[in-house]
Amino acid sequence: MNSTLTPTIRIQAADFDTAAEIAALSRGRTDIGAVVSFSGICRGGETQALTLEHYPGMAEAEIGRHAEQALSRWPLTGLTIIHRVGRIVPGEAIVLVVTASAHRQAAFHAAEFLMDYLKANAPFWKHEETAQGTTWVEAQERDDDAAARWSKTWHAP
Amino acid sequence: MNSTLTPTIRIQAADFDTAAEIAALSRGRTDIGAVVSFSGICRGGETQALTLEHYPGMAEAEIGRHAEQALSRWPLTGLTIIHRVGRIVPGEAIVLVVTASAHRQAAFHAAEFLMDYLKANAPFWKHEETAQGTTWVEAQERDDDAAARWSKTWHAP
Amino acid sequence: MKLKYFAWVRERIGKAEETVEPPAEVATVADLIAWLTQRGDEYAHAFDKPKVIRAAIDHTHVQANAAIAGAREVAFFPPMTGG
Amino acid sequence: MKLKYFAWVRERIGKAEETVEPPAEVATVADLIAWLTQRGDEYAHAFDKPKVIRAAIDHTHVQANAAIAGAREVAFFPPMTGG
Repeated sequence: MNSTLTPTIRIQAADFDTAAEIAALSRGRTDIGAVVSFSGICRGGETQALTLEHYPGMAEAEIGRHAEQALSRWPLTGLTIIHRVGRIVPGEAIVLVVTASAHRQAAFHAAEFLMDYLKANAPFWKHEETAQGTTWVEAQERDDDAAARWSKTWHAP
Repeated sequence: MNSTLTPTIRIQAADFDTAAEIAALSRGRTDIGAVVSFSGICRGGETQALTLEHYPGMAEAEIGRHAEQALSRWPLTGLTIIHRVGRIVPGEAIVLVVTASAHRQAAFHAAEFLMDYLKANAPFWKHEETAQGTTWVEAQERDDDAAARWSKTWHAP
Repeated sequence: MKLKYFAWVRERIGKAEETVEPPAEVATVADLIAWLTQRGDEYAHAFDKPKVIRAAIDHTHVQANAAIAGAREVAFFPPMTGG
Repeated sequence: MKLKYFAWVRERIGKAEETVEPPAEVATVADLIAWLTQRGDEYAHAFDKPKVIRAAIDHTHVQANAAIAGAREVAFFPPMTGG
């Protein structure tokens, strides 16, 4: 249904400009009624830095598959997904999802679906630096649960 | 639970800078894990322009009440709501909601709740200009339904 | 008591606000609509589908059976279309 | 067949990738894990809780009972923590 829309997907070490990405998706368009952006940000507290490792090739493929699912499920007019890798300090963004649609609920639900799926399925791993040393961040079971709730109501066409 | 957080609420004729509003909510903070923004944009097609009328005093009060509900229901660390009034042309933003939280689902759900409530309850009315003349935009029953679904699971403390 | 009108309710009545002193038997918002409807064609036109009309007392949404006693400002308007 | 390891699986095994030629009776991902475990303490350590380990064949998530016949690249890693 949105087979003509090519999502923007980037995996990069460099920080990104959330505002520019939102603007790029909506600039000069008059068919967009709603733009939703999600920014995942590195929190501080115990964490001094995170280093993100990824599986090159599979990460792009997995995000691409989720993007195609979102496009087949909701009538999106724009989709951008950016995931950073490498060392990230508190306050910096880790991930960005921007969805555009004629309708607000499509934009909201597609963004939430993509974040739940990326958390549970995209091959990235966080290594955390604290004052006590470094450790691999453990996966949260609730992330699997969050991703699973979408499949209850959806079946591939 | 968030009684110390004062949301930013503005009703204004002037356009706003989505990027600056997002940045203002997260700049210099390291306790924010997720920022969700929703921009409602004037669509084109038949529409040549929208003029938004509002009920001064009640609009601020109603948005303020919804903001307090959102703050009591989700652990937000930041909240901005901007609603424009006056004449708006296709491609321009009408409304902006930005939510920040330690957790992504809180940020998503609070933003979606606020948009559903604003659509159904905030005293704003859209007057539409088309090539055929001008007319008041009719309310969509689905907007009432969208707002009602939140009250099924929520009871005031 | 101040009355305020918005959107096409305002257009049909031909004014944005006015001050009225309804008689004591006008107790509810529904009574007030019925009383206003008697005042002229413009009101009858504005309130010809009373179920569509939304009301607020002192900046808070109310139902048609809400009492108007003590109200400083009652507003009438169509369903909201903001957001 | 190329094997790839990520995060603490990579750290425990001490390498990011290698090329292996398992015998024909190694048919599934679970077989492959069992076969690797015999190769040394570093593999036994990496796979000491096999239920925790996730696997992918040619960039697609698979279950432990997936057949590895024809696979160009099999990857092992802990549960993902991106996003």
